[in-house]
Amino acid sequence: MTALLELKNVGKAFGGLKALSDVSFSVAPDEIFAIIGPNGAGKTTLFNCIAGALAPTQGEILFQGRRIDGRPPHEICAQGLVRTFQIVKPFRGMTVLENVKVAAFARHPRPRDAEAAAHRVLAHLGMEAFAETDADELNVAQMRRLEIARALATEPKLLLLDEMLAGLTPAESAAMCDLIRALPRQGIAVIVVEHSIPVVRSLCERAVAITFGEVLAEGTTEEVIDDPRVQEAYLGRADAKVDA
Amino acid sequence: MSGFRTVAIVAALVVAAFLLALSDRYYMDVFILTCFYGALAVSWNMMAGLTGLMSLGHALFVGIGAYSVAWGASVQGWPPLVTWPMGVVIAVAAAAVMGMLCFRYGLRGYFFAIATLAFNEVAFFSVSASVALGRSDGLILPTSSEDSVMMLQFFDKWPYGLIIGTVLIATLAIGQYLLTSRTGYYWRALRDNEEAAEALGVNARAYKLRCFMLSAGISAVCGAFYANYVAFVDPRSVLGIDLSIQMLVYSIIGGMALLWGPLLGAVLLVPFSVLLRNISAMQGSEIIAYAVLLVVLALILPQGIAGWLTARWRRRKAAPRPEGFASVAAAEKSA
Amino acid sequence: MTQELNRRRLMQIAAAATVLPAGFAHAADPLKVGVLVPMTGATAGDGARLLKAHELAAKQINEAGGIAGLGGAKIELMVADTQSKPEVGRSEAERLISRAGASVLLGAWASAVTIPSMQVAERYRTPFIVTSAVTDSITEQKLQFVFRVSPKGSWAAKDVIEFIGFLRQKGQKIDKVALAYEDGPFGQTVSKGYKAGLPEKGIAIVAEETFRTGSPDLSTQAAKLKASGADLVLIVCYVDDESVLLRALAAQQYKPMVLGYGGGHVHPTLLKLGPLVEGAFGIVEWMEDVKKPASETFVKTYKEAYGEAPLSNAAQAYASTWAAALAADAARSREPLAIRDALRKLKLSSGPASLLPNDALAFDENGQNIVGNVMSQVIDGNFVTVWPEAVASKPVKFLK
Amino acid sequence: MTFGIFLQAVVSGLANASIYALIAVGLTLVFGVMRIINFAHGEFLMIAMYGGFFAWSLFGVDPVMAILIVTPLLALLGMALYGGIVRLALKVPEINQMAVTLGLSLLLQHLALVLFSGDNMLVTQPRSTAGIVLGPVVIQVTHLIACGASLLLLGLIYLILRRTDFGLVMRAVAQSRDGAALSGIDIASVYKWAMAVGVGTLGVTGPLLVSILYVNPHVGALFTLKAFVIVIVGGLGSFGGVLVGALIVGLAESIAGAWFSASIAAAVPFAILILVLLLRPEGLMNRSLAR
Repeated sequence: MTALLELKNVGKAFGGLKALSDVSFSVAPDEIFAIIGPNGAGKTTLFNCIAGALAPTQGEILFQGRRIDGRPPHEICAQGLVRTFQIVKPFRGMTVLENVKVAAFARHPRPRDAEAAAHRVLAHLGMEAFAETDADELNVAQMRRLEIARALATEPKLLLLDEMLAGLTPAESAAMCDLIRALPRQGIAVIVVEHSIPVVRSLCERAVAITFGEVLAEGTTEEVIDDPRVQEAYLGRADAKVDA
Repeated sequence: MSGFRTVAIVAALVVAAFLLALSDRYYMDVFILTCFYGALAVSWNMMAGLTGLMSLGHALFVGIGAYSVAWGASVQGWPPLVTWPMGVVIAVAAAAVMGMLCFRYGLRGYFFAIATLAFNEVAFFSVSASVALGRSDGLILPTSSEDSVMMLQFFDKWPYGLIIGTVLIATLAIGQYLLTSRTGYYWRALRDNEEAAEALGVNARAYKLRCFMLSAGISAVCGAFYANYVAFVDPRSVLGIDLSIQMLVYSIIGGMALLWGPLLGAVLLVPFSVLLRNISAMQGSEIIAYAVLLVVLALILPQGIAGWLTARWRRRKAAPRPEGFASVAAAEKSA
Repeated sequence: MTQELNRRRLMQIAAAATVLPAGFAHAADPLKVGVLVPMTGATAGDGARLLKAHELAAKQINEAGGIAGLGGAKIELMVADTQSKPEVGRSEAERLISRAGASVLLGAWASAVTIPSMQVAERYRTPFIVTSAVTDSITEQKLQFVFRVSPKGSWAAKDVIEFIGFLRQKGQKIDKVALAYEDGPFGQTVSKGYKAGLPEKGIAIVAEETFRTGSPDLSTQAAKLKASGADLVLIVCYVDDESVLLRALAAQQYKPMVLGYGGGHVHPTLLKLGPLVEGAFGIVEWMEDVKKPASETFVKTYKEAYGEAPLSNAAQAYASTWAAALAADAARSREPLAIRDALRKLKLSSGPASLLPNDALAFDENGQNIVGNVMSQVIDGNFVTVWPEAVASKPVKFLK
Repeated sequence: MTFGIFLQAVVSGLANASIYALIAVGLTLVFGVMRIINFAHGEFLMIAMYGGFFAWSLFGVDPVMAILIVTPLLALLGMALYGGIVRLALKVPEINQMAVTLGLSLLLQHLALVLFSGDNMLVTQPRSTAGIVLGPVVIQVTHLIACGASLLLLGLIYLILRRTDFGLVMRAVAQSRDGAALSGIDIASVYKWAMAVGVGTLGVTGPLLVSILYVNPHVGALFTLKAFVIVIVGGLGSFGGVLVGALIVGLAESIAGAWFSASIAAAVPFAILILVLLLRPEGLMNRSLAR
């Protein structure tokens, strides 16, 4: 199996502060992979390094065998790796269709083609009815869905999802999970950063756990979650937080 | 493609106004000034309203265009055929350099505005000190009593109206073409959320630069026109901050989210100030009225008059609002 | 396009048709005179003063029975605010001529506004009398319809040279001259004349200091002027910055002779500086105490009307208004072309328009009034004319 | 240029810098707290200068004493500005905020033109021409007073910000509006007071500056841009940055003016600004860029 994405000893320091060190793992072309860890473990930093928002200070990131670390986000997107944002960032001055069209332009330079592609994605996600709605008028769940729609419209090989379920109702979460679960069949691998252990268990085949910017465990989801060190780091801190 | 229809309507209105103004030289003068400021404001707003780059130094590009023509005509005897393209090339190059410097460090908002203002001021004071460019006295373009197409000298005003009207319509057409193309979508995406746009494959620096260069080029054309029309340039009138502020004012009042919003601002305000000048003898009453209008509109009508009009129009013929997410999710489940 | 041509021909015919009745215009039809002045912007105060003088002249003309050559027609001033902006001046000139039907234009204070405005008039073949702009090139364009009452800026150098000779004759030591000016249109224009003219006559300029308007501190410039050891400092700027400069010179305990330029210097605000400006010279186009009958009458009526003393630009505005009326009177016509021809032949050695310090108000083939400047001096807290001796009201007072 | 002249240029630059700092400190305070750039700042300076002038010409009050009257008036004006306009401006996009304060600046200039005419007004006192000679250098007494006042005022504001509850609240809001609101701070009232202090500082500057310079309706605009340059060079919202920025701009301008023409010298602060924006966009004294 050749890895779709491979991280080799990735590190990131802000000034003297080390946010990530020696992170290595790989993701296969047809899997749903999870990055888990307590708050402040460096998940988002790692995520930003992969997506190109931050340049790692150490190590290599390979996507389809090519180095992408330090490349700007738009180039990474062009290679087929796209991300969503935990805090949704719709283009508020545009309609839903226009939002998706922006992303579709990454593969279809001609406006007519891009529009057709955008319609296909919206139809696929069941959002066709919103096409002409202003993005600004959507509710949280709809905006999350729009994030995914935009990401899919870039026709990626790997989709990075950052806390897609935060703030959704159980029904909305379930719908979102179904959506994600269907992606590998369409040839799209997924990396999720997720807080909820049950969700990770139900969605992902493999996972990596990090804490204090270092890899704690990597393997199948069950292995990683059941690893006592992960339990301690993750749940221990979570408990402490509840107490506080 | 309702955008093109709108531009076609606007273009038809411009042509109609031109034809009406043919009857009277003074009306033609008002028409010309309105088109001049309109085209400038539209080009400024391509940056501010469509791409989210607020420039306070746009007079720099007007000045480059105007001084290229004035210097070419008065010092070298070059015709507009040479000096107009020269001005545009210099302005576009200047915008490219400024843009590369500013965007490299991600300057935005107030910081970008003040940076462009600073470039403008450096140019203003440099021209004020430059003997070759006539220092603060400015340059007078040679005039003759004969009309000359080569030197863009006409006794009648309508040729000037024709030129600037064409510039305005071309500006709108280019703008509308780009808006419906990938470039326009990328610009608006950058305006709304740069980070998200980049993640979706938009090369932010390249597209912002492209916008800056286009806008500078159009402003330089307007500046070149100004030099030929007024036949006199000096630092205060073509490099002064007042000019940049005027572009901002027309855009704010007209509406920045739409291509033709700033033109509406110019159409309302240029004749408005002419009118006030005619009816009022009180010192500065025109500017006072203008300033009050600006403050009030910027506060209560942030989307501008054009934005307010289209919002009303859309609301009137709005489709019934789509239902919530739950029903969509349900539909998906059953599918 | 043919339609367009037809239109134009139609308009020409229409225009020709209106020309004839104009010749038989009713006596009550006034002579329309367009006045371009800044009423907003930084020079609004000056614009207001100019306007007072224009209005005073118009009132006098009308009260004296109007323009005889036009059957007693009144003069009507149509005032337009240029906002001190070239394109507004241009546009207003356009309006005054083509809409309001002005037969002649007066104005427009600053050179930057005057130049584009007068070019409009030239193209409309309507006379434009420049009241106070000093940029040389205004009457060097070979324009056929532009006349100027005020002297060229560079002529100041000639007068300064003569005045320096006069002072030397009186036993004053003036070996070194320094120049200090505001680095804007006004200062740059006049100083250019000084820099070209003085060295030609063997007067060395030993220092050249510039500043921009609004500098709170001019100590460095003052120190450099002092270090140059100049006996005479020529200052070209508006009264605001001159006050800052004079204070800085005083703080340096440097007391050269100073010679300020124009209405920017001979300005009531300057007198507020008290002892600091006592003895200071100024070169100016006109002074209220110029010994000429026309001048004395003007000052008296102006003070009666407005309760303040007129400045030099007011005299020019006044003269230009009279010149326009007298030209129309001589031409017996409201036609711009006829008035232009009459302006060319005008030679006013007496009467209200002759208040400026030359023998007669007359325009040469370039439309330029050959007029010199006078020298003022602050004596006992007042501006008085001290040179040329023919029009001086007091002799020069020497402090050392 | 001799060494003596150079020293004079340095001293002159310092004198200018102290005045610039007095003007810029209010601007940066307002920006720091509420993230709004006030393009009408110079017009409030102009109002304060008229205040100082009329206190002197009508009531014979020395400009230094007039500070005591003008400052509270300007602070009140600042509050009115907040209540009437800025409060609303905070709800519209940045570019509209810019338009609002630009419009206000035009409005105030032309109202002043109607009220006071375009003429310059001067304060003349015996000390306006007095200078203190220190070797090759002369310092004008009025400038020395402005320098002293500048240092005093900056010190006072520093103490208020660092040592009082009011200052603490102000800094808290500057750092995080939402955080401060969550901990029960009345944001609107903090804004109101920030505006009062920001505009109020001009009540000190105005009377001092009018005794050095002159006042006309457009005089404030001469300083607005310079004040922007200073606060950005120093770091927007940074208190120490104002001092650093004012020193750099004042000295550079003055020394360049001794060497070159005034137009070139006038371009220097803007050239410095460009350099700073390109090399260190957060300003010289700021650690984090407020985006």
